[in-house]
Amino acid sequence: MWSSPFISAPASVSQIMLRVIFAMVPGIAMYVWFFGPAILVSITLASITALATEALMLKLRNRPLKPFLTDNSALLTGWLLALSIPALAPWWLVVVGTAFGIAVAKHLYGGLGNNPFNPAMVGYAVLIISFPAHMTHWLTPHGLEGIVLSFPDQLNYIFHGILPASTTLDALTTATPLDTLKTQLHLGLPVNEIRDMPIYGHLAGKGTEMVAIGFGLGGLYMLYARIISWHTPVIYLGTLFAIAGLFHLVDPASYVAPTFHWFSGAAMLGAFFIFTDPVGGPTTIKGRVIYSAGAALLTWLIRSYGGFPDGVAFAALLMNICVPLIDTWTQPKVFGRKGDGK
Amino acid sequence: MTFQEIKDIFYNAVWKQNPGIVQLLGLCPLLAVSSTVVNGVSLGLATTLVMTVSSGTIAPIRNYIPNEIRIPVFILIIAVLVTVVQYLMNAYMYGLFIVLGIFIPLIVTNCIVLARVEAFASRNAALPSALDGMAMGLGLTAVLGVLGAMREVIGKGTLFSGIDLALGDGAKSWVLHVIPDYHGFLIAILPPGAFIGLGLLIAAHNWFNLRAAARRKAATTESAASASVAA
Amino acid sequence: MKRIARSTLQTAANLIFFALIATAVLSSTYYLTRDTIAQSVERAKLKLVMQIAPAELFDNDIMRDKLDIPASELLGTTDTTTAYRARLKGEPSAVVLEAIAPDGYGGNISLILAVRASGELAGVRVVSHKETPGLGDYIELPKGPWIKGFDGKSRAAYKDADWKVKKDGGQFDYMAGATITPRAVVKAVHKALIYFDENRDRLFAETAEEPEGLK
Amino acid sequence: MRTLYRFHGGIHPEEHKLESSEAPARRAPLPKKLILPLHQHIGNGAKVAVQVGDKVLKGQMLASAQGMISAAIHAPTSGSVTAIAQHPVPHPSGLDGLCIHLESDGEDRWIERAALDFRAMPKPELLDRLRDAGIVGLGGATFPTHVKYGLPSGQRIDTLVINGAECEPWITTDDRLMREHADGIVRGIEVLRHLSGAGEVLVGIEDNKPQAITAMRAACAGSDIEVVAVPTLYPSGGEKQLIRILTGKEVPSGGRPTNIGVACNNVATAYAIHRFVDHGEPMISRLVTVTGNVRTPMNVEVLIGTPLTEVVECAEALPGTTGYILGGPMMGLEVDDLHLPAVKSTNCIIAKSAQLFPPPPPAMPCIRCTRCAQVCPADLQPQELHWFSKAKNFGKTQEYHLFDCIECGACAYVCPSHIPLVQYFRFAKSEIWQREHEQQAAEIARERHEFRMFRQEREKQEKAERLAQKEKAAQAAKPAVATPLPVAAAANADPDDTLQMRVDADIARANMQLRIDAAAARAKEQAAAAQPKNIDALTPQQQAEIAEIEARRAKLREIASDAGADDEPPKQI
Amino acid sequence: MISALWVMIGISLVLGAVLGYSAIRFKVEGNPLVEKIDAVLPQTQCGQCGYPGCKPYAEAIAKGEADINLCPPGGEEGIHKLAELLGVEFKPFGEGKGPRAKAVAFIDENTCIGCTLCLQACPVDAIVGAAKQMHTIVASECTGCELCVEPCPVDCISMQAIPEDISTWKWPYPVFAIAPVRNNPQKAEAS
Repeated sequence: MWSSPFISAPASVSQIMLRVIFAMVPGIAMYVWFFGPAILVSITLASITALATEALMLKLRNRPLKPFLTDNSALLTGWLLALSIPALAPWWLVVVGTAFGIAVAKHLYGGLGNNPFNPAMVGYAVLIISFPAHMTHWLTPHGLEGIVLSFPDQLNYIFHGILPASTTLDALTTATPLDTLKTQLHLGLPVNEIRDMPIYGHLAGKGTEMVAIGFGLGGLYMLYARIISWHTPVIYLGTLFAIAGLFHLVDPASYVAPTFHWFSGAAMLGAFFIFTDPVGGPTTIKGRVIYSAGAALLTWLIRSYGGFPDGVAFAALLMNICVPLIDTWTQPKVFGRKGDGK
Repeated sequence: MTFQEIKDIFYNAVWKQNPGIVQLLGLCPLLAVSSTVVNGVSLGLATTLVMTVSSGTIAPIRNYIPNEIRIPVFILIIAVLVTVVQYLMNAYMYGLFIVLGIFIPLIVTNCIVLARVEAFASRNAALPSALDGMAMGLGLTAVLGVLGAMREVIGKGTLFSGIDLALGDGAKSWVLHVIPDYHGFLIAILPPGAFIGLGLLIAAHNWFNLRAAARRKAATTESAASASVAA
Repeated sequence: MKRIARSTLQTAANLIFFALIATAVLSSTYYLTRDTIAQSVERAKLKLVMQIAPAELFDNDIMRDKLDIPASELLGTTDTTTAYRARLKGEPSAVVLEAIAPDGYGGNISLILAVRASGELAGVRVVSHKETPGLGDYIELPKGPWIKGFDGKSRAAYKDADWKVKKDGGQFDYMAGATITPRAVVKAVHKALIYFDENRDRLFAETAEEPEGLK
Repeated sequence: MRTLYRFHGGIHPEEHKLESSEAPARRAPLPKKLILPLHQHIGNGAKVAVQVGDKVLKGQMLASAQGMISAAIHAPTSGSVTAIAQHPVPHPSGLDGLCIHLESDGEDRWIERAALDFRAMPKPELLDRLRDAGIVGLGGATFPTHVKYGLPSGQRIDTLVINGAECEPWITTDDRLMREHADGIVRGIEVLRHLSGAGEVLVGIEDNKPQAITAMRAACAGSDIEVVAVPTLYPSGGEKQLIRILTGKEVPSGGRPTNIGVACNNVATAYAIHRFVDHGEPMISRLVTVTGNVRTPMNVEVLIGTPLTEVVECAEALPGTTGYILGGPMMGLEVDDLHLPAVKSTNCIIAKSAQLFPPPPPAMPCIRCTRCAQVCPADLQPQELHWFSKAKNFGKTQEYHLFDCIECGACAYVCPSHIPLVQYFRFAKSEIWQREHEQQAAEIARERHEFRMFRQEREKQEKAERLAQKEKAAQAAKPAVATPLPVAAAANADPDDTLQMRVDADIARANMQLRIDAAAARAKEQAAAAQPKNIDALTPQQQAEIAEIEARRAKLREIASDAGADDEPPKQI
Repeated sequence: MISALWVMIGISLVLGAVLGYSAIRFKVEGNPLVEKIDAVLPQTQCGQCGYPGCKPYAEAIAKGEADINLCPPGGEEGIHKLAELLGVEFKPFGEGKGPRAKAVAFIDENTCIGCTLCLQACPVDAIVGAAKQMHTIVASECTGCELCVEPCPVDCISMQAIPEDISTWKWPYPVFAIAPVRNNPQKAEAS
C-alpha cells in the first residue's frame, strides 16, 4: 500500500551531491595550476578515508551500505575538508580530520541529514585546534621566491614526512595571505604597506585569489543548475562586503578592503559550498538570510579580531548552532492564515 | 544493614543512577577537571569525602532541621565541609590545589551533593546515608577517572601525569607514557574533548544496558522455549 | 499575624544556631591549617625560583631577601613586582625578576628570569600565557625545550641586533608557523637584560628600604 | 485581460493528457450488475430507501440524504435490488462499505422526468431538489453541492468560480466535457449563478486546453461569464489555489470559499446540474478517463456503480499492467484489483506499468534541501511536518499547520530523497483525528464517572432518609420494591435513581437468587459447551433469533440513551 | 573570627526571617498538578493501575507514590505524556502489563440473569437494565475497562474487539524503505 503521488521528479540526493562535487572542479583546477598537484593527493586521501569511514559507521549502525555510500555525501565532505587544509599536510592529518568529521560529526548524530554541524567544518576545526602547527604550512604559490617541490618529493613529504635535504619546510610554505595580514597588522604595519608584500596579488593573495574565483565560477554553475538558491551566497558575500567596506572606509590603514575578504581564505568556498549545505542550514528563506548575514558577520569578526586567521569554518559551526532557533523564528505565513500563524 | 542493602546502594550509585553519566549531575567539574586521570580522581575523591560526611552528618540530625530552612542548612553544612577540604588541600596538596583551583569550592554547588542529601540522607539513617554518599561520590570518581584516562591517553599519550602533585615528588616516575612519541591530539584535552568523551561514555552505558536487557529477554524466552520443549 | 511573626523569629533563630556551629567548625579548621598553608605557598614559590636559580647559586634565604620593583616599561610590568636576590657567602650572585612580554599572539606572556651578577641569564620560565595551544605554547617548559635556549645567554655574548628570532635575522630558534610568540619572548628577555644592566647596582643593594630609588 | 495572481510553489509534472483527450467520449456498455456504495460523498452516508427485491427504475432514488451534509443515491439503470450488503469500495483502506447491489434488467427504463423551472422556485426548495438529485461536486472532493449554497444569513457570494483547470496529469474528463458539452455546462452555470446570486462568474481553465477554452468562450458568448485561461501549473485546479489565481483572495485556513464571498464548482458539476434541471436526470453517470497502459486511452461515460473491470475493458488494458490508479497520479489511490464500483468521485483510471510508473526508489533520509517547501501551494514547511509526523510528535505537526495541507503531492513529487511525505501527513492526520475522538470519549467518560459518584453520594443520603422512614412505616414500602419494573417504566422516572434504589434494596435477595441462577446458568452453559460451537454456518432460525435479539437490544439502547439524556450534565460531542 | 561570626549571624537572621515568613504567607493549598495529570489519563476508570479510578491514580502520581507506567489504556503514549508533564524519564510497561486492543463489553443475553452486579461495577453507567431484566451495554459509552466482566456470576460478559471499518481506519505509518539490515540483532545473536 503506497500513498500518492505515484510519479516523482527526476532528482536524487546522489545526483545533487555529485553536481556539487562537479562544481568544485574549476576551483581545484586553479589550485593545481598555482600550487601544484599536491592537493589532488589530499583529495584522493580524503575521498578514500571518507568512504571507508562511512562504510564502517554504516556497518556499526546496522544500515545498508549501498544507498548511503552512493549518495556521494561522504565524498563531498572529504573534498571540502581536503580543500580547507594545507595541501602539503601529512597524510595522517587528512585521515584524522576526515574520519572525525564523518564518524563523530555525521554518524554519531544520526548520519545523512541529521548532522547539525557541517562534518567537513567539524573536521577542520578539530584539526586546527589539535594540530595548529601543521595547519599553518600552506604552500607558496608558484612564481614566488622559494622552492617548488617536485610531485614525488611532495608525495614523499606527505607520506613519510621527509623533505629533500636541500630545503626546509619554512622555505616551501608560507602563512596564508590572511594570516600574514593579521601578523603584520599586529606588528603595527599599515594595510597598504602589507599589501605591497610579494605574496599579495591584485585582489588578495597571489594564487589564492584565482582559486577563490574558480570556486565562484563553480558556484555560479550551481546557481544556474538550481542546486542552491541565490539567497545564501548573495547575502553572505553582500554582508561581508558591507561590513568590511564600512570599516575599510573609516580606517583604511587597519582594515583591509572588502574585495580582499571576498577573494582570500575560504570566503568563496563558504559562500557557495559550505553555507549552502542544506543539512546544517536553515530551511526558510528568511532564515537563510539571517544565517548568511550572521555567518558573514562572524567571518569578518573572527578574521579581524579572533585567534585564528580565517573565520569561515567557525562561522559555519557557530551559525549551525543557531539554526533551530532561526527556523522557529522565521516560519513563513501559511496559505489562508494571517501573518501571526493564527 | 544487610549485605544486600549495601550492594544495592553501591549498584545504584555506581551504575544505575551514576551521577556522572546517568543523572548528569555535577557536569561542571566533570567537564572541567577531567583532562587527566589524576585531576579527575582527585576532585572525585574530594567530592566523595564531602558527600560521605555531609550525608552522614545530615542523616542523624534530619529530624531536628525545620522544613523551612532545610535547604539553607544543607547548603551550610556542605559549604563548611567543602571549605574544610579546601583548607586541607591547600595545606597538604598545594600543587593539586592550584591545578584544581576554583573547582574545589565549586563542589558546594555540585548538584549531586545536595541531591543525595535531599533525596537520600534526609530520609534514611546515618550509616546508609553515609554509604550512599560515599558510593555516589565513588561513582562520580569512577566516571571522572575513566573520562580523564580517555582524554589523557588520546590527548597526550600518557596516564597518571601530574601524580606527583597529589602524592609528592616521589611518585613522578609513576607516569606512564602509553604512546611514546605521540603527536598529541589536543582536542581531547581541550573542553570539546570533555563533551565528546562524556557523550561516548553515556552512549557506552546505554549500550551496555540495552544489551543486558536484550540478553535477559532472550534468556527468558529461551528458557520458556526449552521448558515447552521439555514439556 | 502573630503566627507569622512567631514563625519568622523561630526560623531565624534556628538558622542562627546552625550558622554558629558552622562558623565554629570553619574557624577552627582555619586556625589549624593556617601555618601549613603559608608554608606550602612559600615552598611552591621557592620551587619555581629554584628552577632558574639553581641551589648552588645561593646560600641565603632567597625568599626573604626581596626587593619591590615599581612598574617599568623595560620589564613590561604595570604593577609593582618583587625581585629576589641570591647571594653566595654574602656576595650577590643573581637576581630573579618578573617580566611581561606584551605582544604575544594571545596577549601578555608572563616570564620569570634569573640574571647572574655577571649579566648572564641563569634561566627563563614562562609563568602564564594565552598562546594558541599546540602552536605557540612550545615556549612553556614541559611542551618544549625552547625556553632553555636562553640559559647562559647575555648581552655581552650577543649584540643587541642578535636578540631576534632567526627569521628576523637574529640568533634565536623558532618553530615554523609560529614566530610571533618567540619573537615576543626574545624581545621581552632582551629588554629585561637592559633593565638589569641599567639598574644593576640598585638591584643588588644591601638594603631594600628604598625601592623608589629604582627608575 | 484579467489580472491573474500567483499561488506559492507548484510543479510541472509531465502532462500525459494528449493520450486520452483527442477522442470523443464514448458510452460504456450497460453493466449487468451495479454496486452502489451508500457513502459516495463527504458527510453522512445515505439512508437506504428500498428493500431487497424491489424493482426500481432508472433514476429512482435508492437512498436518501441523511442529515445536513449528505446526498441521495439513485438507480443508474432499471432493475432489481438484489442485496444491501458489504462490498469493497474505492477507499485507501481497501475495506468494505455498505452498498446497494442492483441487477440490471437491460431495459434501462427511466422514471418520469421533467425539467425544472428553477427561477420560479424558492431557493431552499431548489437546494432540496439538488440534494435529492444526489448532486455532489465532481471535482474530486464530492462535497454535496446544495450545502455550498445554503448560506447562513449575512453571508453573500460576489464571485462564482467555475473550475475547469483540471491540473492533474493524465485526466481529461473536464477537457472532453467542455469541448463536447460547453452549452450544457453554461446552462448549469446559470443555475449556480441563480443560486449564489453572484455578480461575477469566472471559468478558470488551464492554458494547456486551448480547444476547451475556445468551446467555452463560444458557449459563453453574449453572456457576462468570463472564461479565463490560467497558466498550467499543478495544483492550480485546487479550489483554494484557483480562487487565489482568479481573484487574489485567500480562503481562510479551516474556512470555505463562501467566507470570502466566493463559491466554486467544477464544470462537471455544472453539467450535472444542467442534466438535472433541464432533463430531470439525477446524478447517475459521469465521465471517466481510462488511460495509461491501455490500447485506446479514452474518456467513457460510466454509470455510477459500474464495476471498474468493465470500465477498463472499454480501453483494453495492455499486458505489463501492474495495477491501477484511481484518480490522478498525484492524488489518486492505488488499487490492485478492480472489483470496485465506479463512484461519483471516480474521474480517472490509469493502468500502471513499470515503464510509465517506475516503482519509487528507496526513501533516503531528509537532507533539509527544502525543495518541498519551495513547491508547497499552501506555503507549508513539509520538511518540518515530515520530521514531526515521523517522530509522532502530533502536537508539533498541528503547530506547523498540518491541517492546511491539501495533500496535493507536490512535495513528495520533488523530494530528492523520495520520502513518501503525503503518506506521513495522512498518517499524522488520521492519528490526530483518532486522538481527538478518544479525547472526547475520555471527557464524556469522566463526566459520566463524576456524575455517577455524585449520584451514589446522593443515593446514600436518600437511602439513609428512606431507612428512617421505613422504620416508621415498616412493611408499606416492601411490595413496591419487590416488584421489578420494566426498564422503560423506570426510565420515565429518574431512571438511574430508581434503578439504583431498587438495586440496593434488591441486593440481598438477589444475591440469594443469584447463586441459584448462576448454578442453573452454568449448567446450561456446560451443556452448550458440550455441543460443537458453530457460528460460521448458522441456520436461518438461528439467524432470525439473533436478528430478534439485536432488534430488542437496539430498542433498549434507544431507551437507554433517551433516558440518559435527561440527567446527564450538558456535554459537547 | 568575630567579624565572620557577625556576618554569619546577620545572614542567618535575614534568611531565616524571610523563609519563616514565606513558609506561612505563601503556603499553597491543593495541588493543581493532579488536575493536569488527570487530564492526561484516559478516564476509563478501569482501576488497572491499582487505584479506584483515574483521579485517585492522578493524586497518587502527584504525591510520588505511584509510577507513571501503570495505566494500560493510556498506552505508551500516555506514559510519554506523563513523563513529559512530570519531567521524569519514560518508563515502559512492566512484563505483560501493556495495553490490550480496544474492545467493548458485550452481554450474552441468553445467559444474563439480570443480577445487576455489572451495573454497579460499571464506572461510567454504560450498562442499562434492572433487576431480573436482561442488561445491555451502551457500546458508545463503554470505555472497555472490563470491570463488569469479573462480577458477573454467570460469565455472560465478554470483551469484543472493535473491528476496523472505513470510519475508524487510519493511514499506516510509512515503512521506511531503508530498514536496518537485521531487524533484531539481539534476537539473531541469541539464536
